[in-house]
Amino acid sequence: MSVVEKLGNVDRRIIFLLIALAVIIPLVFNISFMEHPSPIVQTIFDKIESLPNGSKILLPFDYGPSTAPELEPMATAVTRHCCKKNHKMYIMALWPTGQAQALRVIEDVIEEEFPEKVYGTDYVHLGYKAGGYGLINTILADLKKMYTTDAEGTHIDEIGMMSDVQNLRDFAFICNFSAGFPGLKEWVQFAGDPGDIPVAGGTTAVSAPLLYPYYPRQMLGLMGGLKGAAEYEAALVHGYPEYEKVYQRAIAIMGPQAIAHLVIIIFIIIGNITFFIEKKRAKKSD
Amino acid sequence: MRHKRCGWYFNSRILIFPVSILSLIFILGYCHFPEAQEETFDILLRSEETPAPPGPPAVHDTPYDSGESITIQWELSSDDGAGKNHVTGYDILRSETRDGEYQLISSVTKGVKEYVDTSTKDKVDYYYRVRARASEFFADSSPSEAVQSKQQWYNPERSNLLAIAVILSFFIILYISRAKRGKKLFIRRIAGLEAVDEAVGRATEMGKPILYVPGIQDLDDVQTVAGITILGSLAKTIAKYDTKLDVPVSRSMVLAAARETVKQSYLSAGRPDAYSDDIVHYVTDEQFGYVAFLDGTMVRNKPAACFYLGSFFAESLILAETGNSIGAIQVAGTAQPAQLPFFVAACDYTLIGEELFAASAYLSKEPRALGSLKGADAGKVIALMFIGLGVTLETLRVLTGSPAIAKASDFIIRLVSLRF
Amino acid sequence: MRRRIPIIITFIVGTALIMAMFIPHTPFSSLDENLSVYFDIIAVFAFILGGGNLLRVHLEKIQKKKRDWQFSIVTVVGFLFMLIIGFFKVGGPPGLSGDFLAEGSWFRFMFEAVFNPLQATMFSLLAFFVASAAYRAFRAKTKEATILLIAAFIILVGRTPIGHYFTSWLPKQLDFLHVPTLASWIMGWPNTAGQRAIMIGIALGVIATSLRIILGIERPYLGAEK
Amino acid sequence: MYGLQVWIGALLTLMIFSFLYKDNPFYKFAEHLFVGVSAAYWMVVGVWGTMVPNMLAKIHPPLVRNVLPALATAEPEFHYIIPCILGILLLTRLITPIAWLSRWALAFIIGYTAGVRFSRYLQSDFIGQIKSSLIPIISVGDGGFSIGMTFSHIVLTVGVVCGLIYFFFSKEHKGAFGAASRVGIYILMVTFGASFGYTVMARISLLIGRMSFLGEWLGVIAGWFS
Repeated sequence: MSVVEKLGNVDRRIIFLLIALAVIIPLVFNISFMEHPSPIVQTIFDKIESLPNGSKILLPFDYGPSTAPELEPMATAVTRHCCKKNHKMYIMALWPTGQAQALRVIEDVIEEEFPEKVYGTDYVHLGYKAGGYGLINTILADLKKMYTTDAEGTHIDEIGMMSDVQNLRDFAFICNFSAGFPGLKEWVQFAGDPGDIPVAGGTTAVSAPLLYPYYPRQMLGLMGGLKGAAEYEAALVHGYPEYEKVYQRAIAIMGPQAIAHLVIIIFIIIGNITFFIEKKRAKKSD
Repeated sequence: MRHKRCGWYFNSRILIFPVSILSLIFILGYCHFPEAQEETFDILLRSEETPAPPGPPAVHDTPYDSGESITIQWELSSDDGAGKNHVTGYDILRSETRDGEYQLISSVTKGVKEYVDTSTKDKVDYYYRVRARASEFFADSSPSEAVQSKQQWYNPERSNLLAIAVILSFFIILYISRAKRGKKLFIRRIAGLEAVDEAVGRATEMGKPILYVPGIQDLDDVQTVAGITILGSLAKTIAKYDTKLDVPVSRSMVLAAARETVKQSYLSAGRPDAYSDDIVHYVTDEQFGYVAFLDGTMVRNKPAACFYLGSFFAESLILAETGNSIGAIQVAGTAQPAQLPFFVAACDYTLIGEELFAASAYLSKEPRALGSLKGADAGKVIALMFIGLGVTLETLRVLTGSPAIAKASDFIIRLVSLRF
Repeated sequence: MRRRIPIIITFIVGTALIMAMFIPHTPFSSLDENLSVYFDIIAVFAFILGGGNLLRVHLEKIQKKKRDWQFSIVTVVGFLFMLIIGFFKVGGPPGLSGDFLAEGSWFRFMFEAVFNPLQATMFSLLAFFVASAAYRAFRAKTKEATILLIAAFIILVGRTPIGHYFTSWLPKQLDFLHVPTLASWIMGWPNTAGQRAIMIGIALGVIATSLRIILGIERPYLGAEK
Repeated sequence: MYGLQVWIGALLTLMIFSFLYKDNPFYKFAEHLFVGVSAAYWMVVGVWGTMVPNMLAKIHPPLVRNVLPALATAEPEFHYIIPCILGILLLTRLITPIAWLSRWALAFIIGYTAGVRFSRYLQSDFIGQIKSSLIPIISVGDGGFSIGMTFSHIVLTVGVVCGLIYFFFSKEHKGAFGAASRVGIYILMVTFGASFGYTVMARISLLIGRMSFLGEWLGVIAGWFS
């Protein structure tokens, strides 16, 4: 068998081994690359950057622990950015598991990195409410009807930053992190479209292709999977150089992913070259 | 050829009727929108800081709902945004008698002139007052008229949906009944299905089993139902060939339905002796547990043909790649758009989206089922007409800026909106 | 009688649910919600069929000493053990009051130690299969395969850091050929067009199938015979 | 306890990965264990998560006072007896003389499926996707006529139309119609290629997760030796 034929019909196990190595080696040696935000991610960064300080931003956390590896880095980066810009953050969840995920980000980012932020003035955690897209529909007209207390049971009227929030239209921007239904699609359909509120967000890479139809008319921007998160982190580092030294989780994990990706690309190229050579040979021998 | 074309035009012409009926319905239902508000100025004696009271609230049963909801609308206090401009918000007060004691139900901030009270009981009279607040000072409006909440029997906001549902159903049923009367229908070739016989034949020749996976969802997914229906047709062929069929399922209800189907197929193929309850068996509801089992079965039993027809998620590619490694002919079909790329890339034949639903009709060769396919095609004509008309009007709107065209275009868009 | 009643049941339930779309009045308003709960409850009853079948298949394998019968013991023991500790909430808060997945219960331990890693690992096999499928399928064998290959290749390259360097030298006027931009464009436009056509087609397929079921033309629960 | 959990998890992870080389007894063990444990897991979830709160607690609340005290004082909702009856009907399959009764339950379920899916797909996919397609072909942005956007809009519109034409079943794909259907299949191929390419990376992150877990486990072992 010639080299070409061998390459054309390479044993799957060799591919498996190379993929495993492509993941393990960069993990062990901490290899990572600098990302460059694509326009669809950059628009989200620019939106948060261009809003006047102290704007109201709604951050719904619609994911659970299984998709947290993909979505938490984006939530972290966006929350960080909002803190830097002194925006008022309103955190909520349409998923029962989202509340705990939101708490993690509040503890790790807001409380840890920005201890000067005051609960009730700079950020509020409204917690989980059942109802899915029906809830979005309701709070588009009247938020306080559904949210009479925050996640900890404090009455909404006792929270300073809630006094001038009547419904979703009072928010300057909605940035959602979602792993499925209800999620970004529903935020676009039931809040963004009818309420004319800028909506953007992040999703898992698998559901991102199904959301592209909404960009850019109905959805301001989209972070798809870890790649989207890494791009946002890159935008943040670019805008706030003090983050250059800080560990950026998505960028770090993107290292092994990028290498595995490259391996696959190389495989596809080899596969096609051998395919063409074989085809030519077959023609000659005819 | 010419003849066919005539048929085509004829079909499109049929569409004009329902479309004009549709338009008529909408024009008739065009103006059913709520009452204008009366302006009243109730100026009471008040201290310096007491705000002007809001106008008496206009109340009505919230329309098109399942009851237990009343909408309250009021004119803002003249000190809200103007005048002294010190109104901070409004309280909504409710009572069951006009002069009785009013209870606070909710508060809203300044500038708001509407509240939907969803804590009412149906068929009970309610009276509302709205109170303007300015720090500790306040002023109440006069009470509203009596109002009751009730349930409605029809939601006109969905008239468009009803019309579209009726038209679609009309065409599907029309073609079903035509087919029933013996009118011959042309149905195009579906490549994946032509492969079915080939796959069954090959398995028979090689003396190897056939693996059939009806997806990982339960019976509440139409794709699963379609998968089981196709299994029914397939099982008939398999029974005739006397090939071994293996159907592991991941839901108990699918187990019940698939067994019933396969049993009937073997009966109608005249091979009840070849049927055994072991053909269909339950594995586990867990997605990846099921996949682990299927992978193991594939490499151990080496089926000659694998069918994956139903609803699939991430496991699609694991199955297809394992099937490929054992050299099986693979036919897949799903209506999960996110999984189609993997099946297309890794299987021999893939039924793309709608083709999965067409497959059961196609394989059964039942005239009525085939008729429904033509009915679905009429649905595509309707979709294309809307798109054609809408895109043309939108383009003309951009080009001309004419308000008449804008109005027409908005109307078309409203026709396909969820809230008409 | 035995055949007609099921068809009538299907017809009534299906029609009522379609009507519920337009009728806000009770009982239609909550029909969809209630029936989905009904479905879940019936599914739990069905577990008796499924679980019984699983046990029967494996016990028979053990009894007849079929191929790999030893492993069937693992299935049966695992199944019964998990079932018992789950039903009786072994090791959790006293009595039956706690959550079945409560911290400290045996069920929770099995979930964390066995169920979770097995599930995650099976899922992660995709990384390998996605690579081998790409290697095999992305070859320019036919016109269709070539288009698939090109689209996939642009997106793949666009999603790696090299995508950026590859074409970053392009002048501003040719920015639309920049790989990440091109990738975004493919995702945003042709991809959307395809997704939309597929979705409209699927919707019509579901509508037609649903009608066939409601009208009794397609009745998988009765078998395929006419 | 956590150490034991990591050990079991790690060993099971390796057993599943061994399948990539070839089928072997370790994989068979993990597979059979997974099937047994996960089948029981979902049954327990069904009973404690659905049967008890949604059926027993609804029909006769005092029944659950030891399990879910919060629900024990609610008003009974008797209509939940319906799924209970249907569930029992489904189980008649096990009793041959009246096994045909189980078809009534299946008929109910399938009727529910048809009705619900008809409405959902009509609203969200059929109408929803048509509405999103109603865009002007010519795009005028802030800076006047935009060639780029106009091109994109044309691609989208033509793509949706041709994609839909591909799905026509009752008309032969010949002539102009056939050409449009060819364009349709090309658009679908772009969609599939793009989605495949886009997902590759996400699948790899799952593997990274498993590898990090194995790394953690190796850390535990290394801890013993140092």
